[in-house]
Amino acid sequence: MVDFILTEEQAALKELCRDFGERRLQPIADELDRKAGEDPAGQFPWGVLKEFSSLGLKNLPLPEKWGGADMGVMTHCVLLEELMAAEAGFAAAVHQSWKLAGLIAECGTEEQVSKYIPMFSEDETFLMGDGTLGPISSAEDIQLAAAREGSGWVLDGKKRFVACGPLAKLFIVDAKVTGAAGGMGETITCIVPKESSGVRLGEVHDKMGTRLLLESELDFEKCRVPGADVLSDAGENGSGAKSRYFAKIAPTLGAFGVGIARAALEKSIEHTLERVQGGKPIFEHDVVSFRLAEMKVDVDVARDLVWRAAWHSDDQQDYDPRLGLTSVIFASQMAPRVCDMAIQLFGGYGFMRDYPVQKYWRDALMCLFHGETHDAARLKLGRLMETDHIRGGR
Amino acid sequence: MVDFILTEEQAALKELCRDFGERRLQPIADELDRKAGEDPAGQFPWGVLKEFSSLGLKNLPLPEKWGGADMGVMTHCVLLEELMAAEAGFAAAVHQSWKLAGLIAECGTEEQVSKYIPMFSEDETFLMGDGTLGPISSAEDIQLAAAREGSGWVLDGKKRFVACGPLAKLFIVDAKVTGAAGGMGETITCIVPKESSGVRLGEVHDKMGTRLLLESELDFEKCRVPGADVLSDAGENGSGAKSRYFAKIAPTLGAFGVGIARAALEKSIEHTLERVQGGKPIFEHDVVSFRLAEMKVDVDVARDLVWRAAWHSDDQQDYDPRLGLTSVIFASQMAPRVCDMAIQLFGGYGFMRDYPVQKYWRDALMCLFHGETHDAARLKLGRLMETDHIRGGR
Amino acid sequence: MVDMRLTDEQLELQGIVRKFSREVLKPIAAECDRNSQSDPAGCFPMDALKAASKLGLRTLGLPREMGGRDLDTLTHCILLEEVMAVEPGFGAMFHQVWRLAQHIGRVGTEEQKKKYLVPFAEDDTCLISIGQTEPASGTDNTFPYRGVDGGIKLSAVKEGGEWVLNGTKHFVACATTARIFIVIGRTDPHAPAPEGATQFLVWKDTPGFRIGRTHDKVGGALLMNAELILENVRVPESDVLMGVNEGFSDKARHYGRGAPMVATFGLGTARGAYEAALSYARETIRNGKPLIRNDAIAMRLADMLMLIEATRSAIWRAAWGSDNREHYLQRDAAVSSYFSTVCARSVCENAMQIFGKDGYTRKFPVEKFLRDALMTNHINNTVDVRLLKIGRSLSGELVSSL
Amino acid sequence: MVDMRLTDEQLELQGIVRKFSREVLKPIAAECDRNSQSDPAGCFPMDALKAASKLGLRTLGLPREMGGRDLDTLTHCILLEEVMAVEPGFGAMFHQVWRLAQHIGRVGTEEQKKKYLVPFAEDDTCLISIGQTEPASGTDNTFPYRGVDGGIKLSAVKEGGEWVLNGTKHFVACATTARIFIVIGRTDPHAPAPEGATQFLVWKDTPGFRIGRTHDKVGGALLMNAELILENVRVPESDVLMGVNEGFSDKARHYGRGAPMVATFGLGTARGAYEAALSYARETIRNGKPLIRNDAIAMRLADMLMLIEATRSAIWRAAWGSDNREHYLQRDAAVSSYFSTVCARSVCENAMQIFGKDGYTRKFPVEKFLRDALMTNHINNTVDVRLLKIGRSLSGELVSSL
Repeated sequence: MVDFILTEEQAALKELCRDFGERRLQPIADELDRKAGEDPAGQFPWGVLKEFSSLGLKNLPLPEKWGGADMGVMTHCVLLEELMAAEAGFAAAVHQSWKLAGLIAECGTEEQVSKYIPMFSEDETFLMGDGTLGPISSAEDIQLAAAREGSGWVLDGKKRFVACGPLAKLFIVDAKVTGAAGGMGETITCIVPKESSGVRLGEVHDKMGTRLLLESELDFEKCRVPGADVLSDAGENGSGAKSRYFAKIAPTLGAFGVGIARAALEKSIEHTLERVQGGKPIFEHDVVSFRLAEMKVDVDVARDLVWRAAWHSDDQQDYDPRLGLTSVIFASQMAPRVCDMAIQLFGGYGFMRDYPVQKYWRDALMCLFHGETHDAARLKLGRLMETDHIRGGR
Repeated sequence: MVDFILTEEQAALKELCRDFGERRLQPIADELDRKAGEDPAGQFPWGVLKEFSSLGLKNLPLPEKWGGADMGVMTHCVLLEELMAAEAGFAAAVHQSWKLAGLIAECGTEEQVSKYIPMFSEDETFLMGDGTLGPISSAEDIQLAAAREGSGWVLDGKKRFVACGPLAKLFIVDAKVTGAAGGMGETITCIVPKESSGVRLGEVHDKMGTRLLLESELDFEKCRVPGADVLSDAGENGSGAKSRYFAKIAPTLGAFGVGIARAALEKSIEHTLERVQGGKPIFEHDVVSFRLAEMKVDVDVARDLVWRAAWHSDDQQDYDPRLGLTSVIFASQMAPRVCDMAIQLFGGYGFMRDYPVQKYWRDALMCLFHGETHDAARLKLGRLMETDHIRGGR
Repeated sequence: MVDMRLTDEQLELQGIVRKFSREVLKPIAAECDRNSQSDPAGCFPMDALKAASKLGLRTLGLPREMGGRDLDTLTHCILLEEVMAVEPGFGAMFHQVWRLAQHIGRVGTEEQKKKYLVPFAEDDTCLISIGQTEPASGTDNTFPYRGVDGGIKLSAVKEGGEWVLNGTKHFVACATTARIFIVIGRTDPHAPAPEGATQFLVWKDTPGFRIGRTHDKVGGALLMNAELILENVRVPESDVLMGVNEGFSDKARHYGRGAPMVATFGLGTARGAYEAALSYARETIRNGKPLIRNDAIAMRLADMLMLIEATRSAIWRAAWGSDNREHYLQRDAAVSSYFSTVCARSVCENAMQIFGKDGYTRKFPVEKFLRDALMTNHINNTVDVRLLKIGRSLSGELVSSL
Repeated sequence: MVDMRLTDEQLELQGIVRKFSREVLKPIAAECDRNSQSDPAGCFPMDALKAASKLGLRTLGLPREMGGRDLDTLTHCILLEEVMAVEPGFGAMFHQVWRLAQHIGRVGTEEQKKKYLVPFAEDDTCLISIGQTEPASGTDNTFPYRGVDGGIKLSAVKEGGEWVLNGTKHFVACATTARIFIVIGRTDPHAPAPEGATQFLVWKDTPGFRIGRTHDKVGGALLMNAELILENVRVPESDVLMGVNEGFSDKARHYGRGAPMVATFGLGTARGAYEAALSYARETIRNGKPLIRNDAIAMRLADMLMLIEATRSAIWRAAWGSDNREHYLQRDAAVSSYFSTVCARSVCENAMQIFGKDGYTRKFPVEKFLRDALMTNHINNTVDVRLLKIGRSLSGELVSSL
């Protein structure tokens, strides 16, 4: 029976994240953003991450025996929205670890789980670096080659835009198997500890926004990966456990945009209620109501779609991977649009770094690059429509 | 020196067309649209066409010695806007003949000109049927085959959406030369009198709008075309006189949308000044001002662009075919958008056939099909950008 | 706990309605639309209505004890979507009759139910209509204008134990085909309309009551909108629905909570166009490959599906709120109905583009969906009024509603 | 007769400005932007300004007899586009100094010209600035609010033969770098601001006159907006520009006819992003073919060019109107400036998409163009105010203006 009420546990976690965001992230967001603007490889708020971990939040996606709560996609989306509304870069960094820890826990071998999950769960500052294709990009993008060597592999080449590259203690990367036939060659997913020989941190990308999500290049030169550190998806591109896992968690990418845009909307309401022009708060001018309404529609519809997609991801019974992609695409278009309107409602103030809306906008533009481009996501969804028919009224 | 003033002759012709539209077209537009809705092959207002011709308007694109005024692209756009604002279907029918008579006059051999132009110029009800690719569509669409036979050709196959098919006395059609290599095979353009043996009128298309522009299929079965009736573009696809002519007159397609949208805007201003809700004319509500302003911006910008493109078409000196395409694409997107807003401003009335805005909207949607699809036009423009660089500040 | 699973009853009814729509409505949709052009008043497919009645579909809105299902908002939306995806005008008719039967069932007296709903249930062709809009008052009623000069003008004057109604309505849905009418009249001309209007139950054959011209609309032909002309129509006091001057009262408001249903107009219409375009893109071979393998076409389809799923999500949440009063927000309802209009317009136009020039002809179904989609512009509220309502509601809210 | 041909002088100047922009500004644009992050007040490239002065570019707005070109609006727009397409912040600076030099040249007394414009012409680094916006009054000045409680608050009180100015301005363009200022003060606090404000000429080194904080902006860094703080600044009567209370008068209005110039901010910025994306799409090989051969990329580029050409057309017409008083419509100017904001936002975002993830980094120029494009949101009017002005102007018009 259709219902939109969070469980008590979800509601409590949501409050916890909101409170954490307001108390620990919002106050430092502007300053850290500026610093990172001067030095992209600069500070990450490790103390904040420690507190985040000590509240039990870092380990949520893990099974209970590892200190987690078996967090599903729905809860992931709800909590991520709260964190995104506070500081999108930090939230994105946490998201990577949630995603990748979940990946190992769900798709890893027993050996992988028992080796890597405790490393992650017991270390309050353990972040994971994401060099996978994620839910959207296509295998064409990979510039990292994997060659067989005995029972293991040798990695050579480069990854770009490795999320948390400069911060992580463990990387998970996709590589293209050399010698495989065709452009859509086989790919493998490798777990690579930071200290592995042959892995070197490359250029840290100097980004327009979400600067606390440090991203970098990662250079591989004869980096040996034992067969035991390859995730099980190998050889079953698009059908393996990893691919299913990534398809399943796609709605969490939708939560990126929902959180950022919501924050921009909230600040806009506050501002328009305070700012007086024409003898009354500008909120009371119809044209301002109009803009706020457009923003509110965008944010609410996106959240509704993310929730519905997330529920289906958790349910799996009636699962349609296209629903998850629609939520990413919609929320990713929506967030820059809403933040742009916020900037306009702030007038000249919207342009000033002293006010947060320009940061929301810069952060929101990241959403257009969950894949290589936003068109890549649209095309991926379009491809899925060639054979499968929508089930009406689902 | 940049100037935006029409010549006295242009202004006088514009007035003439506006007056003609208001007096002769607007009063019958609704009734003929309804009749054509019941019988798509039904009446065309031949009497109105006669009057149009008797005012000297039909022959405008011809050289003076044939009773014309050597009308350029700029004037064509200005007059077409006026006619479109009155009745888009009739205007489109006239446009076809303007375009095709101009084509023969400009690109035809002396023999072709002296044979066909007098037929056209001396007959007040002579319309031409358009089975060419026009400025936008690509050769892939052609389903009509031309096979060599002696010095002439034999046409076999079908044309669809031949503008004025059921009304015309002369057709101009593009055909694909059989046996030519590759998908972009050579095409030829043939002049085919209606009574030619082997030409048969097929189904008349039952269209959503612009119903007075009767369009139909044309079936060809062993239709012989003497070599003398082939226009000179043959063998030089994309570079010949015909292709240049079509590129040049592209802005006239932009005038379609400008005229229709302007009419919708004018009716919307009238309506919102009259309709009272909330104790005052709805025009005075800011949200209505907002919508009207969006419409006005759209219409004005489109006209400015069409004019600028048209001027360059006539000037040729600094000519860039991409400018003409931008004007078509912009105006074609603009017109349905503006008409849709007009429908919304009319509230429930917008939905009623008694009010003209729904007709403007139906007519405006035609603009999305100047090519096979609107995307085809965008792609055609995109292709032109591969090699040529925009000249700044033009 | 968040849940998106439909109940067994919802799935059962959805199946019935979908089957009916595809088997009965789909084959006649184009012809009815064509007939409406020459004969707006005579195009309604009475046989299809009878077939619907046999399946129990016409009376779904009745209380369960009268043989209906007392549809909640969500179920209403789910079923309506199925009809809308095939024949939006007919779907809009269902919407009217479902909610009006339910409205009378909920607020009517036992006597009223006996007098109106029992015959309604028994007559396979009986429909219900409500007359609100008048030539001079549209938005004034829905975005209530407080001046006494605005709003409903149809006069209702008490004479003895009866009310005498005089005036004209227009744009009245199902007026051409209905036998039972709810007419809203101005019972207190000195109060603003929201406080001075009353709902009256009237049988079509009441003396002085007359159906005027059926409107010739550009889409949604089977909704059969017409004028109502009332000349000294005498209505007994016992046919006042709810109380006098309560025509727009809180009591009537559950009726106003139907915005998610109205939003379903756009959702279903968009889905119909989308499904047609998807089939066409899969089946049409162009340059040796299916149209859908063309990137631009695939991306258009992706955008269409995105809007459809987004709209459905918003409608479901709003409908759930409408069914669970403690979570009800008028704004959510307005969000869904505003957004569904955007969705319908965009999806139908995209669908038309996929068909190419053929899409502009009536040989293919998309141009009809696009015309039908115009219904979403002005049902209950105009699009801009929906936006304004949302905007004005935001002052109290500095945190998200969910 | 309609004509789109530029004059020889326009083409000559366009060539000089284009060359300057590409050779002097392009190499330093990214670095200046980066410097502005740590030092908003210190990032201005004085050497580039000096180079511009040598070419006569800084003083183009001066009357011809003072060595300038007395730029008309169209020429201003054509030249400005060239700078904007390379470094929008620096372009905006040119815009300020061109039109302010021209403003003083047109309405100033001979004494004022001698006192301000002669030193201006002679000093290669001298810029002019105007202070209008105050923390509490933005739109109230430009969409004039008639209440006496709104609009400019900076007080100007007559004491003897001098005016004493007290108050604060913010967001003042070129304030950090300028030496000559026009300050608008409220000379009649009992009249609405449009009728009670006056323009004063002030040298930067006047006692009591102080530049406050340079604003740390997200884009357009080289425009160098800052606060002005005036504490008992004494201005002689002879430095009142135009008359007392004529700060927003008709006489000042030619100054307000600069909307097409402001529209050029968006046009030029969009063109810069477009040219960068076009080169990238032609030169980048992906999957064995240039990116531009990808349909989706080609269509994005087409959409970008379309908006740019449309905006340029609208600006040229509005500028022509601005230069030919009998054809001047304030609305045309508003149309061009509204539309150019739409254009800039859309084109720059599309450009960023063409670059893919790289576009989100500062290694490539598009994210800067996107940030710079935000300048177009609120120069002179906010976007929505431009729309409202257009809408309200339409009541008299039942036929098109052309």
